[in-house]
Amino acid sequence: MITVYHYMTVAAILFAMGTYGVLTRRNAIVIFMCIELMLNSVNLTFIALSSHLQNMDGQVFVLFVMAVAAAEAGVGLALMIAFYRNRDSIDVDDINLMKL
Amino acid sequence: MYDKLWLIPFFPLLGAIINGLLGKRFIKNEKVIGAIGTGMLFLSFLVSCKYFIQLLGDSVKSHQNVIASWMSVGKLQVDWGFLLDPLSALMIMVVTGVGTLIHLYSIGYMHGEEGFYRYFSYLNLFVFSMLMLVLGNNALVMFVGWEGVGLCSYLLIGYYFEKKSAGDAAKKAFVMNRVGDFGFLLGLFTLFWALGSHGVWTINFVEITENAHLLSGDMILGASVTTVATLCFFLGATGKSAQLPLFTWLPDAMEGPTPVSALIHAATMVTAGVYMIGRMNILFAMSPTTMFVVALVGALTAIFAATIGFAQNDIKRVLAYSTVSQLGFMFVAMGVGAFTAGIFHLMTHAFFKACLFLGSGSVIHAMHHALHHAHLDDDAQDMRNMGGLRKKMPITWATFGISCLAISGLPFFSGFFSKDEILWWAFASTRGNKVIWVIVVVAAFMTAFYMFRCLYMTFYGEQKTNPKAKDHVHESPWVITLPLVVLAGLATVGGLIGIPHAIDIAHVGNKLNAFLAPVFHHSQELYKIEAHGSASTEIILMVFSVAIALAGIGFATVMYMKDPSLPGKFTAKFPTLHRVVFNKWYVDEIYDTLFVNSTKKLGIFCWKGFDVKVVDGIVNGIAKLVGALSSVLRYTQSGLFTNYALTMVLGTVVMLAIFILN
Amino acid sequence: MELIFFYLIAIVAVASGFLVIRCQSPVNSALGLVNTFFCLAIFYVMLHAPFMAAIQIMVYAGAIMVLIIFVIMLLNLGTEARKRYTTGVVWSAIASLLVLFNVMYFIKRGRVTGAEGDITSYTVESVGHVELIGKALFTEYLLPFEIASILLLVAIVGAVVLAKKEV
Amino acid sequence: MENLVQIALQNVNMAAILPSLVLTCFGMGLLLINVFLPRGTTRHAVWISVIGLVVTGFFVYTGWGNPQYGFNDAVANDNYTAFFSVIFLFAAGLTILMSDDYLTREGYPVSEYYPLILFATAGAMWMASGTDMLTIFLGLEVMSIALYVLAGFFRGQLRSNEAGLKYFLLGAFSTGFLLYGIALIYGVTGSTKLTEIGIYLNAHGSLLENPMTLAGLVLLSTGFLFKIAAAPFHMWTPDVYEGAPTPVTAFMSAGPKAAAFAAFLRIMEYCFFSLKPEWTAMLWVIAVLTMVIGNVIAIQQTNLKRMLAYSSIAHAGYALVGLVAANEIGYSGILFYMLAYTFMNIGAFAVLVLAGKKGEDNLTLEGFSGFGLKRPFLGVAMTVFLFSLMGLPPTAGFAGKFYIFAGAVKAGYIWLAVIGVLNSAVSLYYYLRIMVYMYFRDAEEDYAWVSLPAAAVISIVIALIGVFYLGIIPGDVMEMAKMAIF
Repeated sequence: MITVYHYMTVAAILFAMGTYGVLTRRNAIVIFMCIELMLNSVNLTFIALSSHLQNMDGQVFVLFVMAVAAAEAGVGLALMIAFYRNRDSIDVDDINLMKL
Repeated sequence: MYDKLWLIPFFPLLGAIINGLLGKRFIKNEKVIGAIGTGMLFLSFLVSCKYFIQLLGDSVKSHQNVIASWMSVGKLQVDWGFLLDPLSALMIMVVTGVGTLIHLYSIGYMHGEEGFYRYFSYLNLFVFSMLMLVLGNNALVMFVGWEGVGLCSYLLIGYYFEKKSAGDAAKKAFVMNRVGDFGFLLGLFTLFWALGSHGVWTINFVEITENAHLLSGDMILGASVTTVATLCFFLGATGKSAQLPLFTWLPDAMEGPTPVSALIHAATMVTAGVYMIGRMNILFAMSPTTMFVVALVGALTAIFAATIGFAQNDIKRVLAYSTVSQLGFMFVAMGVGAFTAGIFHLMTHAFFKACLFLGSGSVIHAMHHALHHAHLDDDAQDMRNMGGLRKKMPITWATFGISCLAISGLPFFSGFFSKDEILWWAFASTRGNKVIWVIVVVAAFMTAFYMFRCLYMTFYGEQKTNPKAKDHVHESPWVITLPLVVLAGLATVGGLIGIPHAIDIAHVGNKLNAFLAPVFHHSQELYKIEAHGSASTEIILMVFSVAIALAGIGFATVMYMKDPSLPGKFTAKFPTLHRVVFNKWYVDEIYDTLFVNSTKKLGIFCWKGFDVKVVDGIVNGIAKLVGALSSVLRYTQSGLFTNYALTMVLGTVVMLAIFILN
Repeated sequence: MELIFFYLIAIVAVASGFLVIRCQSPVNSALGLVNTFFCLAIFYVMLHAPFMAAIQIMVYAGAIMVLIIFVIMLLNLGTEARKRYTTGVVWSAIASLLVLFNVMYFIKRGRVTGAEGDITSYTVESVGHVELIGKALFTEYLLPFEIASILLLVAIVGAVVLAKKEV
Repeated sequence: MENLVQIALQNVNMAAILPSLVLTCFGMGLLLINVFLPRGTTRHAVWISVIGLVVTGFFVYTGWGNPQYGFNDAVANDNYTAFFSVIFLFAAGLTILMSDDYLTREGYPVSEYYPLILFATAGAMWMASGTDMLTIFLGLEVMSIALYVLAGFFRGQLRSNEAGLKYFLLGAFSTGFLLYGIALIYGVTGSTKLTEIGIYLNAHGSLLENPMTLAGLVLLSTGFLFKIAAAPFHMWTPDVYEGAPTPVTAFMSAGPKAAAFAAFLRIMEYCFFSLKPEWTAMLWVIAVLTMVIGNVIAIQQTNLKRMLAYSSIAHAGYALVGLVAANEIGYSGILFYMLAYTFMNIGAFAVLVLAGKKGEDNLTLEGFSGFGLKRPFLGVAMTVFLFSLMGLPPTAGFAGKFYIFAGAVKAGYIWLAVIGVLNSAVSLYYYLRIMVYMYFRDAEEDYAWVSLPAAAVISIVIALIGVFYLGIIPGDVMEMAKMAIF
């Protein structure tokens, strides 16, 4: 029998993997993809819980998370392109003009 | 009635605003600017006089005038309110009176300076803040004034901002004052919380006085609440009033214009700490421990600053250390429970020290003028460049001399009465202590000595000014000498309002004591603070202290008047003394080697070693420590995304982990 | 049977997630991510949320991933220089493991309780998932729905402002 | 079908969203009008947006004392919302007024800037008014996305690019945590509505021991503490504040910070009031850490924008003290403090905007040598704002700190108050350094007499009035703040 905890465990693993990716990768786009992975693990949690609790709130929430993800993708990629134009790189280690 | 009290601080504020906003572009004329600044303060003085007289004839001695509500927190109600009682009435008289004279003096002294309008604007703002401090009916209004005077002092010390030393001095003064302010706030917190735990949420002085008895027996951190709170307040006072260990800013503050030194760093602002203790006397009276600390710190400061005064050649620095020392006397008075005597000395000190500073300013002004005329860049403040100015500047000399007599405590000058009352209380009070009395007596001796040294070096002997400039030294104009004369007059007769009972032959009574009784008697009676001793003892002590003062003057005369080319007039006046000086060369040398040099060395050691190294070291050390921490911590800010994200994750993980472990 | 199927999908999902975080080429990462999305869509179907599964495919795999891949192509990104195994990476690994342990701990010890609603799998099948979602969106969640439109408007304006060459 | 429409309409209560509705309408209208406005200047857009803000302010005013709820309890237009809305409106208004000349000077007279600020403000208002996690989350995202764009608005400047990108990546990352927190809370309570969560948690006492509740709380806090810029989630702040266009920095330091406080405070009070001992203990540590880190690192800074960024971290710490106090004075103190902070901080940034030259390389301590004497108006204004930031009476900063620390003392957190006071003593050091440079150093260059742009001067004057009004007569506003909290 698959319980909600199974899904939540998978989601937790994916969330931790996304975190790991954010912390270790250098390419801003890949980092953004890792963030998407984290958001998706949250979506899975929401839908699993929604199904378990038998109400719609979680699923509707996921719908909005998707909208937000889309909006973030649009703006984020635009920012990356702008940065790339000036710096010729999208390596996050090159975002180093301001520090200390 | 008393509903126009707000006019007193209002006028100086108005003056500050007018001069500050319009001075540069629209008024421009120095005379008008000076007239506005002085006039506003004079108006304020007139209002003060009116209320002072009204209060004298009133049977109720405490009046509050609330203008508007400021803040309310729960049951705590804080108002923009004023409190007029004998203590604050006396203070406003001193502040506005001496303030007006110094404003008048400034017109002459600051003539032709760049930023004349700025100076008057700041000075008026200072008086406004000082009046807020004095008149405030609760601790927060007092704190507004407390901060305001600090700010104005900061701005005025740094008035000659082109000089780096001026900027540094200003910064030092501000930072040291803030250390003190931290103590003040901490004390306020403690008091607020302690009274609050009895259900009395208040910071109004009248209510604090009424409810102080609730605190007896309360403990915090193993000490009684009153002790902790008053010690914190006292820390605040040490910062503002330049007591050990936070006194080093005051001598540096002499970088400001001389009238500023006279008004802020002698007559008014630095006495705020004394006033504050007077305001909260009931709390201090409740804690013998704090009282003892206050007296001890005061006594140590008095003697310590006096020794340093020996080794200084800058005329303003001598006066600055003298101020620190005299403030020590006031704190001794507060510490032994002689609240009236402390306030009395505050007042007389305001007269004679303002006069001394203004006199020195007059000398510096003349010297500066002469040196400038001769295109020399000798130090206009170095006493070694002066000497023999008595004939050139007779009025300045006379007033300076009178003030020296007053500060030394010669009979029937104002300083005599106030200092003597302090000594008597230190000796005989229930909170007094013979050791403190001894220290203070020695300090009094030294005071007489170095003040007369200063007087002699400046006005007597041969003029050591560069010959080129010698003849250009002239007496200052009337706007400068008039305040000197008035202040010298006050320094002479000002003491008569507080004639001690023992020598009150004419039975005029101690007017000041009676006047201030409504403020202080309650706590003195409640906590059994009194000076007890026979009149004969008092008279013996009085004679002794006069002898001490004379001895100090004598020593100074012996050492600094030995020059053979002394004007014949002086020789004729003190023939014996002169003969002693003239004939006893060896005595002089012995003194020089044994006493003067060693004391000088001690003085220099204290100044260089303790003042500069230890005190500054501690202050700078803390600053450096924080600075070092800062430069380490800033490297966490590596600019790298990865590190930032990692910190966030770790922060979250730690928070989660703490919840797991719980 | 269902459990085995679940494990199978879960393993594929985690494996493709691993591809996302380990592949040197961004395109491979992107493909791994798409694969994860598909696995999640399958989960959604198993959780009686077919509409969400469809949206997952269409919005995530269809729109967002296409955009990402498009940008990767546009910038012509090669393989990423591998981060040296510095202390930073070790710290990161430790940190993410800690996150995992923490969250797993909380999930294992915690209980999903919550007020249960009345939307059972039976309701979903009889009424239809799309209708349920639609009703919820236009009754209970009307305001968030409108805010979402502003959100997308802001994103559009922002993207235009940032990416346009000339004003 | 008609039945459905009726159900939908039942939930609609326009009064509950009136201010934000008006504001978004102005934003969208401005976007359309922009097409017809002349290019190369943004003056018209400034005045249209200011009118929009004033009109919105009017609707906020009419909503005071008349709480409206609607949209199936997704939103509440109560006094709390109104108070925070005023803060956001002031933040946006002052920012917009100072932006016009700045954008032209820096070579980006792009009118889309203003609708973005209006939308960010509307997002902040949804955060403050949201009573459903979903509304708050979407408000947060509207605000954040607008801010990502605004931070990277100077797309030809590398610093601005970096600021935008860094803010975006870290912001999106923190969003992940926030969402996970919301998901876990949803799992525990079965709802995303704040009141229902609170009632459920309160009714089921055993849930307080449920680790999932605590995990949700922590993850949720991470998301908001990031926006508040509390340590250790503060690290983006200095970099982003330094790189972003100065008016945007001014806006970010006041409006969004206040919005995050608004949402965080409401969530904590509505949902987790039964967990108060836990989260106050957690926030105690964070408040201290935030104050210390902000103030201590600021000491070493020479770039003024960066210094003010660290100072804004420290001020977030002071405001958190009010949250730890968790009593009436503490909460209303936060509201008051945020308003005061808006005036004093945006005022200080407005002075920087006017003092800067193209490229803003002169916004350093050295560059400020003699500034106070050569540009008297700006010098005096800066002095007042710095005094307020230091917390000297009679300015707004003092009254704000007074309330916050009084709240802490009343709640028994004497040590926290002491640490706070000690920290403001440390903060003097770096604020004072600015003044020392302004007044006690000689100017390295001649300042030519320049006429100041009227709009920016208006914004400084408003900020000055605010600082003094809140400092001298804080009573009225404090009363309103008390009426505003729950």
